[in-house]
Amino acid sequence: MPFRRAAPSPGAFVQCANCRKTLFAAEFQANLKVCPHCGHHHRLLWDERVNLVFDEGSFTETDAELRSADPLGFPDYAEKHAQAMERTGLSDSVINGTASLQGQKVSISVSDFSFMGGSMGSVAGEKITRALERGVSERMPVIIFCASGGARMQEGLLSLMQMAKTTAAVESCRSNGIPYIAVFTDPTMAGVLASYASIADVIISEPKALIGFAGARVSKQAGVGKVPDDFQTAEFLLKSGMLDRIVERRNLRSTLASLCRMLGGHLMTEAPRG
Amino acid sequence: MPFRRAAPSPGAFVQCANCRKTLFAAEFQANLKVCPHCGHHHRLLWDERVNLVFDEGSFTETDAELRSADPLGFPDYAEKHAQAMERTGLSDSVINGTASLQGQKVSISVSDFSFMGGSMGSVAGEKITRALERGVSERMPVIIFCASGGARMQEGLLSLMQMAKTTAAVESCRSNGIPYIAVFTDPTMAGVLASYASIADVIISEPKALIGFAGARVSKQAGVGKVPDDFQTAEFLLKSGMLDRIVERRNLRSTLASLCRMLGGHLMTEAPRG
Amino acid sequence: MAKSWKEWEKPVLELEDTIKKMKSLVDAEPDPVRRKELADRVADYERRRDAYLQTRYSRLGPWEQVLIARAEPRPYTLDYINALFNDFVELQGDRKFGADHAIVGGPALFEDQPVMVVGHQKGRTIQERTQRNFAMAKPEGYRKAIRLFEMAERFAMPVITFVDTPAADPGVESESRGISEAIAASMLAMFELTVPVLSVVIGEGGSGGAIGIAVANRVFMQEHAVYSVIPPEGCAAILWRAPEKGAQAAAALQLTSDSALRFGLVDQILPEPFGGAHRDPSEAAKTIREVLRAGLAEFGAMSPEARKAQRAARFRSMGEVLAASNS
Amino acid sequence: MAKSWKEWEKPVLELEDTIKKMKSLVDAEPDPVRRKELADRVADYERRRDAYLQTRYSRLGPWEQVLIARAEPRPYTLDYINALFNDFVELQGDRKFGADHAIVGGPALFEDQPVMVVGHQKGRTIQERTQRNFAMAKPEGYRKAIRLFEMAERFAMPVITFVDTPAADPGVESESRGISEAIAASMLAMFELTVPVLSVVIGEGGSGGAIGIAVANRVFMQEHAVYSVIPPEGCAAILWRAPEKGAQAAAALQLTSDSALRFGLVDQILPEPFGGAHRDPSEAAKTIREVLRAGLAEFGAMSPEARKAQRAARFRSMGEVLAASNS
Ligand SMILES: [Zn+2]
Ligand SMILES: [Zn+2]
Repeated sequence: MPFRRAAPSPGAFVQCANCRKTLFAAEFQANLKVCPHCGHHHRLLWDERVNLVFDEGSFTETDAELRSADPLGFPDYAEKHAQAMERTGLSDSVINGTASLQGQKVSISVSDFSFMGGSMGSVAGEKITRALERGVSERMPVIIFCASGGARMQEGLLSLMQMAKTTAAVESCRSNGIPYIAVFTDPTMAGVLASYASIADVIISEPKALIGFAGARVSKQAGVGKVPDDFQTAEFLLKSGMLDRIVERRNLRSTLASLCRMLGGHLMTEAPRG
Repeated sequence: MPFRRAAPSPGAFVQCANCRKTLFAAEFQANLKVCPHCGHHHRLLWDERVNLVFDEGSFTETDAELRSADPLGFPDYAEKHAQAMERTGLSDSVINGTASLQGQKVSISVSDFSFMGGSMGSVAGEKITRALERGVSERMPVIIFCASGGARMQEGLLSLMQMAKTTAAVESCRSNGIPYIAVFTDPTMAGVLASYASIADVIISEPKALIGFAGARVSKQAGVGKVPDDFQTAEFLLKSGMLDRIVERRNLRSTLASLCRMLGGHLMTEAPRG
Repeated sequence: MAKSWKEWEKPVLELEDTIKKMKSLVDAEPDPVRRKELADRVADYERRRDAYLQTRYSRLGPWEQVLIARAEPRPYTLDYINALFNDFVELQGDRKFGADHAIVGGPALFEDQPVMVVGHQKGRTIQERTQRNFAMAKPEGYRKAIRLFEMAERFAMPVITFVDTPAADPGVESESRGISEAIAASMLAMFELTVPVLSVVIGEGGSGGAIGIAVANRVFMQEHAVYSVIPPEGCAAILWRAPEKGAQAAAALQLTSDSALRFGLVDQILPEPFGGAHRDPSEAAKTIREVLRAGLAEFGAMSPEARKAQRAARFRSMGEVLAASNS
Repeated sequence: MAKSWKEWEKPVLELEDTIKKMKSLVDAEPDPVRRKELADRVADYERRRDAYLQTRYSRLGPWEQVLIARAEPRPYTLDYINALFNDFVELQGDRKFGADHAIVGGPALFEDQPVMVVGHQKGRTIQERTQRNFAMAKPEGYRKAIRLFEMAERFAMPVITFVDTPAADPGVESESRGISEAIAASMLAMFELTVPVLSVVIGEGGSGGAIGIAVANRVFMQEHAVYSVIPPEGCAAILWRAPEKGAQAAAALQLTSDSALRFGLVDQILPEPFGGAHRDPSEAAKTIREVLRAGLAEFGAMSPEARKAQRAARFRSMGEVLAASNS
């Protein structure tokens, strides 16, 4: 699996998705895909995320052998899935691994929105579950980076059950003293938000990330009150008490490292197990 | 201690505090002090409450020896307290005991508003605590009838600490599987509401009871939004999710009996202790 | 594509009308021979009606299953609570924000055993539907459920849930009070329980709103209930930008009870009286009674730790994945 | 009756002004003899200032204690967090309704040991005071605290709370979202903890709003803090229908640190630098650091069960009752 992508060619340009200003691609990349003009945090690919946060060269992929099964024979699913694999070089929307964070070993799971909208089917659910379980079995903190439109409807009720399955794994972390930190990135929605994402010990979000249960259109139709301007943004969720903090990309590494060190402090001092 | 009060003299009248209609005292008494015209539930004295709910003759008073100490030498407190004792025949605002409810033994505590507004000082706090502890030690459900203006300021910080002390006793019930049911009657306020009252397993209220944290005037000054018409009534609290149900006086006995039977079911079948 | 369950029940309703009229003729007929003749014809009509219902309901398509699962005369949670339990005391508060009538719950006696019952509740009148928000629960509904689950744990009461919701409430207010967190926290609370937990999907098992209270040791599903990750109309809107293609989506989603059983996501299908549970609610309740009794006996005999572990393992096994040979 | 702590600090402020001016004269003076003379006079003024402060602050009346406990320059929770802890990461959500800035909290390192810190937070600017609602927490503030207490328990982190609030928020919205339940539930959550819990009353220990986060194994109280069942003005309003008689009420309520210690309701008075904690915040912090260190060592050495039992027993013993000889 290609881990470091090629650097952008010198002189290439990109456009900010928010303020529409033109940026040097190399500068944009060097600024962690945060627009220097408006501060907009553009989506990261999974390996960009890993490079951003974890100690250099410390990432080791796990659970890479899992593949989707198309259990329902859902119309066009096999085809769409194959295309996504082809286009992204990934086998599904979630990448698992272990890494170190300022020297502390952690179990991680990273969703990549570019793979079928980061949707959670059986493979994603299994990987999230294993990342949490690995935290329990190897006594280390778990960090999950969320980026998902929700459950993968092409796997029907099996996808819905991933909500319960991943929640069971969170329960295992909680009853075993394993810290679990969720990082919401743009977007974190629906079945993912309504399961493992929202019950992390600590929830951090990138600025302006779209976060919600239902599509904004559905919510607005269903509601009777007025819709706040910042509805379903990270800033809205912070005010609503659903997040612990909004952290800019450049501070993410240090915040996560502090949290893992403190919440996982008891893991360092405990007697070694089995 | 006089348990059954004298019946009202034939032909005596009372006036409904709500609709102001004139009622035969005997009829009013027979109707459990509920106005037959407007349904207003007038305040009950502690023994009227006990007679209303528990099996006839089953009540045995406990903890009757506790007396207030005036630890601060607070201006006029000793005098006021003596007057209240004289007027009510009670030693303080809370009466403890055991009783049976459709045959099931329960630990009970009844506040009487007529004694210094049912306020909670050291004696009331101690009695509430003992009623809850008796539930734990004798493995029986606890029912507390609340009627209080709040903490008794004449005992200063000692009164505030009764909030924590009674909460500790509730914690003991919770961790020992003892059901604890609170019945809010008019009024249930401030330091009592913000401690043992609000953390009962089940909370029932009489209709229209005044229930709140702060005096209504304070709340209205502090708030920015509009004040609902039914603010700080039982009906308001039911809508706000703070109560489980509003039960009319005539149904209180059967509701409490059902709840004790079901929530205390495991106490019947468990092996006898110590 | 049918728009309502009434479409295929129309012949039945007509037949029943005829039967009713003929029965009054039978009663009025003085001549015994003629009466016998008429009674035979009534019996014949009844056989025809039953045959029609049996055939028709045995070959309902997925979309028709959706329609019948949503049908108003179908028994709702409170109907089953009344039929199956005694002494139900509804407890309303979430102790945080509000009283949500889309989910009802409280202690009750099941054959003299105290249990905690929780379920989505639809309404039949327009007023009740509004009051219950069409069984679309808000955060306070799930938080009430959590409170009741935790109370059940303290008092060693088995938990029984009835699932019947189109979805959790998606409104702006529910978002701002954390509908997602409430659903997730409810599932979490159910995984924490050491008491037996049994769930019955009795109507619409609508996505997150349903699974939020369906984390059980054993999940039963009535024959004509549906259980789906997304409403078929929503699925069609996303896939084909055509919400009216709900029937196609219903087929693709495999949301019927036999599919759920085939994938091992529910444990047992509860056969309904022919013509659906609404034709004979007490018979439908009887079937539920039997599986609840068996389930309570089975899990009641387990240790608390084993019950919790079985529940986690049940959901842990769900999902269909392949393993690449070289990775 | 003084209206502000500034009234008795006025002579000090004047003296300090003089001292400052004279110091600049000393620096500018070329003649060593004359400089010595001036420097001696400066030292003399400083002695006089210190003597005044020491005398004045050692005989503050109850009402003056109330005023100084409420004084704006007094160090607040975040000042002590900054002085005593490293790596504090504020966690904001109650996961139910909102973010309340009247209570702050999160994990931090105390001398390399991870702890969970929670405290009321006042504001100094008008803007910050409004944002923090004058440290009057709403239900969501106490529910955030509960979340942090429970997190501390999961990760075996001692809990340290700083108490500094006039009262819990009494507004209509707080009532409708259950401010009473939130306070009671927060106390309950603290009684459930098996980790060490230490509390420091650093300013106003205002009734239910204060005790809501002050259920600790050991409660420390700064010398000039106050702790009361009701604000003195409120007490005066009820007793004498004269809120302006706050000074009388303050005396009657015995809300000072020495009274609290005498009744056994706090465990230790933390002496403040003379002239109050605001004259030397780092010295005040040092005193707190020492008792926290000792408290963590003492309770860290206990078993989890013993810690929980000690906390319950500590509050169980509170209250003064007599027993009638014949009842
Ligand atoms: Zn930009
Ligand atoms: Zn009346």
